[in-house]
Amino acid sequence: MNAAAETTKGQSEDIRPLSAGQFIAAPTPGERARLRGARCRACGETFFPPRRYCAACTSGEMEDIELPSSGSVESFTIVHQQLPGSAMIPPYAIVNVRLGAGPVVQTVLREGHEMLELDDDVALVVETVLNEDSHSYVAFIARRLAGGSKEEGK
Amino acid sequence: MNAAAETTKGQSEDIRPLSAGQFIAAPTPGERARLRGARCRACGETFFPPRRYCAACTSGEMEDIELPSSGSVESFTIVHQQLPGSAMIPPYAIVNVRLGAGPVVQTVLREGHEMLELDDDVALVVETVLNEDSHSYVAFIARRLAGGSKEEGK
Amino acid sequence: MRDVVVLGAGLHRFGRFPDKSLPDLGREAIENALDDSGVPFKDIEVAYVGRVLAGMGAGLSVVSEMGRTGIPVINIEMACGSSTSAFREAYLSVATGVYDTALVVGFEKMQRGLIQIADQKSYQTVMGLAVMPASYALQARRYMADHGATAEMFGQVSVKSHRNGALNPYAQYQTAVTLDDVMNSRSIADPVTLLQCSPTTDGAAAVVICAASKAAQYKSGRLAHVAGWATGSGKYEPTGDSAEGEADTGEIGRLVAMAWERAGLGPEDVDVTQVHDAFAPGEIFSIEGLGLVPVGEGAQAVWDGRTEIDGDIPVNTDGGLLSRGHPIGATGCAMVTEIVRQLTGEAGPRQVKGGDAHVGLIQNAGIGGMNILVLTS
Amino acid sequence: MRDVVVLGAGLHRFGRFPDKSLPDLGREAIENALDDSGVPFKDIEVAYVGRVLAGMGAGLSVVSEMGRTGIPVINIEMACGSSTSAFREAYLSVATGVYDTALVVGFEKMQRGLIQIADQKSYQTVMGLAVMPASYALQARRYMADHGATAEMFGQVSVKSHRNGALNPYAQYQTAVTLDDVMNSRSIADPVTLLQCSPTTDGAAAVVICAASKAAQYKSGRLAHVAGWATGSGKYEPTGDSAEGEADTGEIGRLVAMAWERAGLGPEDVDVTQVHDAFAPGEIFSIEGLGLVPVGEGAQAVWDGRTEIDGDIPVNTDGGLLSRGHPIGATGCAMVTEIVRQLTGEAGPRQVKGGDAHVGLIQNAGIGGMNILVLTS
Ligand SMILES: [Zn+2]
Ligand SMILES: [Zn+2]
Repeated sequence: MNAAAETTKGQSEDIRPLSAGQFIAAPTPGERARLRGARCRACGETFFPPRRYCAACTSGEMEDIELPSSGSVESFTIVHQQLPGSAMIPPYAIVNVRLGAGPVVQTVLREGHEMLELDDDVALVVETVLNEDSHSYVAFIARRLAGGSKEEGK
Repeated sequence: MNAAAETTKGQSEDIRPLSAGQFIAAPTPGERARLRGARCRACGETFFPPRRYCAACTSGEMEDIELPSSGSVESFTIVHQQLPGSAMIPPYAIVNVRLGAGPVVQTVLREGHEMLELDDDVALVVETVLNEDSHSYVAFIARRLAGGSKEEGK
Repeated sequence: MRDVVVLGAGLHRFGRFPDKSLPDLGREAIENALDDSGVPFKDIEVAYVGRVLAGMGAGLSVVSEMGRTGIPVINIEMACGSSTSAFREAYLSVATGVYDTALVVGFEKMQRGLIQIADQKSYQTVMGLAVMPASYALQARRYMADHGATAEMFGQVSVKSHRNGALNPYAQYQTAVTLDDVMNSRSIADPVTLLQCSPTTDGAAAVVICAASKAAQYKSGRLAHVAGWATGSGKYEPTGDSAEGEADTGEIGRLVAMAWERAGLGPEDVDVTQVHDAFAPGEIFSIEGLGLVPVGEGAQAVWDGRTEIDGDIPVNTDGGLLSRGHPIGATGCAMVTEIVRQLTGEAGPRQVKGGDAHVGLIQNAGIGGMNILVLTS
Repeated sequence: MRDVVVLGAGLHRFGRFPDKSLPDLGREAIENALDDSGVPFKDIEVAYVGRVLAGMGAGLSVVSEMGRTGIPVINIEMACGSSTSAFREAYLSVATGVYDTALVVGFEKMQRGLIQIADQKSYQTVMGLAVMPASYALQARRYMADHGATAEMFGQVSVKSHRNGALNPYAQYQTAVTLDDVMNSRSIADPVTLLQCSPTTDGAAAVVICAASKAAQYKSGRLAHVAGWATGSGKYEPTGDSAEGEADTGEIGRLVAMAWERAGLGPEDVDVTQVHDAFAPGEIFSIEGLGLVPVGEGAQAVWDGRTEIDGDIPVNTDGGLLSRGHPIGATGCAMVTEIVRQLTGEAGPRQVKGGDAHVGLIQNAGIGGMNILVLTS
């Protein structure tokens, strides 16, 4: 599950996470996303993004955890309207991905969204989503895992 | 007091009031300002700008009146800071002018503000304050009336 | 807590009014509400104002159009639930005896296009996630799979709403549409199509409330009483559900139970309902959350016509957000207005139960909370 | 109405914090207030939030940092008086028994430079009239002529405020200034100079209140009780006075009389006061309006040091808006915080009356209303 061993190329200096604190280790485009979550030591609930206080029980005893980098599609929608300011070009899918016993995270799925079905397994992968001011901004996106259909190349 | 007889030149087509409804007749730069006020038929209170309901007694029986075009300086301040978006270049005075028994109106006084004193008599005069999109926008400003000091030319 | 009645309500028509200012819109709604109530403005002791996009101090600029009597004018914001929040604050201030008579006003002037719910530079926007109908669409797709509903059942909400809007002279859209029109309008966030999205709207709504013991000096006849209320934000449910904001329907059940307890009534007593249908699926999720139909049966109920004006659980008789329009700060007061008209038998061609409607239910969702109100006559 | 106490209060330091978000600022203030009160967040039943410039739903984004317990989070806006308005709503909700324990939060992140009080395209702006200190300056010049005051007397307000701010670790400015510094700083709207203008500020303040009958379970010792309040907007006085907004000091007298009546106290009982000194003349107009000195004697009172910490009518002991800073949505809760510290004897080097202070008075002006609060211990 852990994608750390998959590193195939050196990281360029100008890669920045689009949202600070999202990753537990420096993200590399194309690799599995190692997302930083939080777990409540008091009640065990897990969250993404991390919180200082537990949403469920209000405890401040939170610890960082690494979240699974795959899960199943709880639901999705295909967006056909361009959102002003967005780097995503319609059509694309917004997916809610349930990470095993962990939290549900929301992201986009761009390739193969027309084949997407509920409960499909998807991987969370680091991808460059925005180039601005000579920086590459990366985030995690969802990618379909081989099911009945072929895996998409990049 | 009424400046209607003073018209000296024809009005250009592109003269517009900066604030709609302020004048009781088409305003001409350089002439006395014929301001539209409102008077409450129930309690007699007068207002500028006009109101649909009396601020004092809430009556809706309001009538348009023409306000005096001169009054006395209730107070003033010299502004030294440029307000973003303003057509007024500091220093200029903001003056509160009491129109006889009528309302106090607020406007600017640009020429001779350094000689301004409390309770000075001032006239309210139509002046072009902004040229934009080939329109001249006019408003009323205050001008000192001959007191101890000489009257300013234009 | 004292018994409190809604003495009057009034709207400025919802729609697009580029040449009108907020005070123009607000004044007309206030005038209509005061006329309807018989209360002169000088008897109003406090004003609570729901508005979202208007700048600092907007409430005073609107309310002071009617006079400067020295009353507090308090602006309340809870996104799309702002004016039911203003209503609740006003209600509590009268119910507890702080004031006898209060004015509630909601107004908004909106830009065209989808509401921007996050900053343009934000992660949510860059990633294309801050799409307003998406949360409804995500919930709708899961619902279809779990309960065997069809996309047409969601579309039917909009057909019904437009049919009702056509009967409402204050609605933004007053033209009926067919199911084909709805399903063939362009997809925004599948399965939500354009005609399943509430429009952006200019408009204003006002309500006058007073202590029931003081009502007789202003008005006689049937009056709507405030019988119950509840308000609360999304409580985290440790099942792992991470939905936030408007579509957090899990919240409705918890809140409506609090409102029923206060009112001493239950879902079986409801004659007419207003729900937050910012997007068509909202009506279905809401009637289930409110307990008007069992979970999973809302779509079928709409399909079978049960939420029509002549159905057994009429919902959004004035066209709802979808057709009456959704000027976010004004929506809550418009909901109250329609329920008052229904409970006093003044809803004209939209009247439910032959005028014999006595219990009205309102659900208005926002950010920071959802408001439930129960009105009775 | 039940007796209500302020159980705790806390601030995030006021200043400029470009790298911090509103939730960062707000969370720290809430943590400090909860710590001070002994109340765990899960016991909080409602949150009222004062904020002006932050966008839709800002309250929830801050308060939900502490947990998602399902409480209503209601945003209140009354310009610079927003968080005393939030305090009043919270107070009424507890005093009348709707809730037992409430959180009040105020926060703001502001741009640099003078606050823009009117739209850039508006008549008031184009004409150069929408200059924030102008209304204070106009009133100050008339005051000087009518009462023989000097410009230096207004300047002295700022000298005193900065001296107090230097004693307050939460103040934006913690450095004393001389009268020469104040008078020689550049003129903004004569006679108001730069050092007589409150700065733009980032900051947050929070207060926890609860029914007095429930206080013992959280905290013992001296507590501040809410003894009186009043709120109202500028009432039109048919003398022809057309002043509007914050500088409408004619309003103060009418309102403080209502607050004294509720509290059963009077101006002679006051030990410590917070007033709305957005610009230095404000302190002078306010202490006169509040009845702490006769009309026309306020400037002399300041000049004579009577409003200093060791004076007979100490005012703005924490530095006030001028020196503590004025993050508009947070200012009211910061005023409450300082009065609570004074009444509980915890004001340290700023402590008045040797710790024997029992009546505190607050005046916070906004658009839509001014709030007066009387706290006692
Ligand atoms: Zn926990
Ligand atoms: Zn009148």
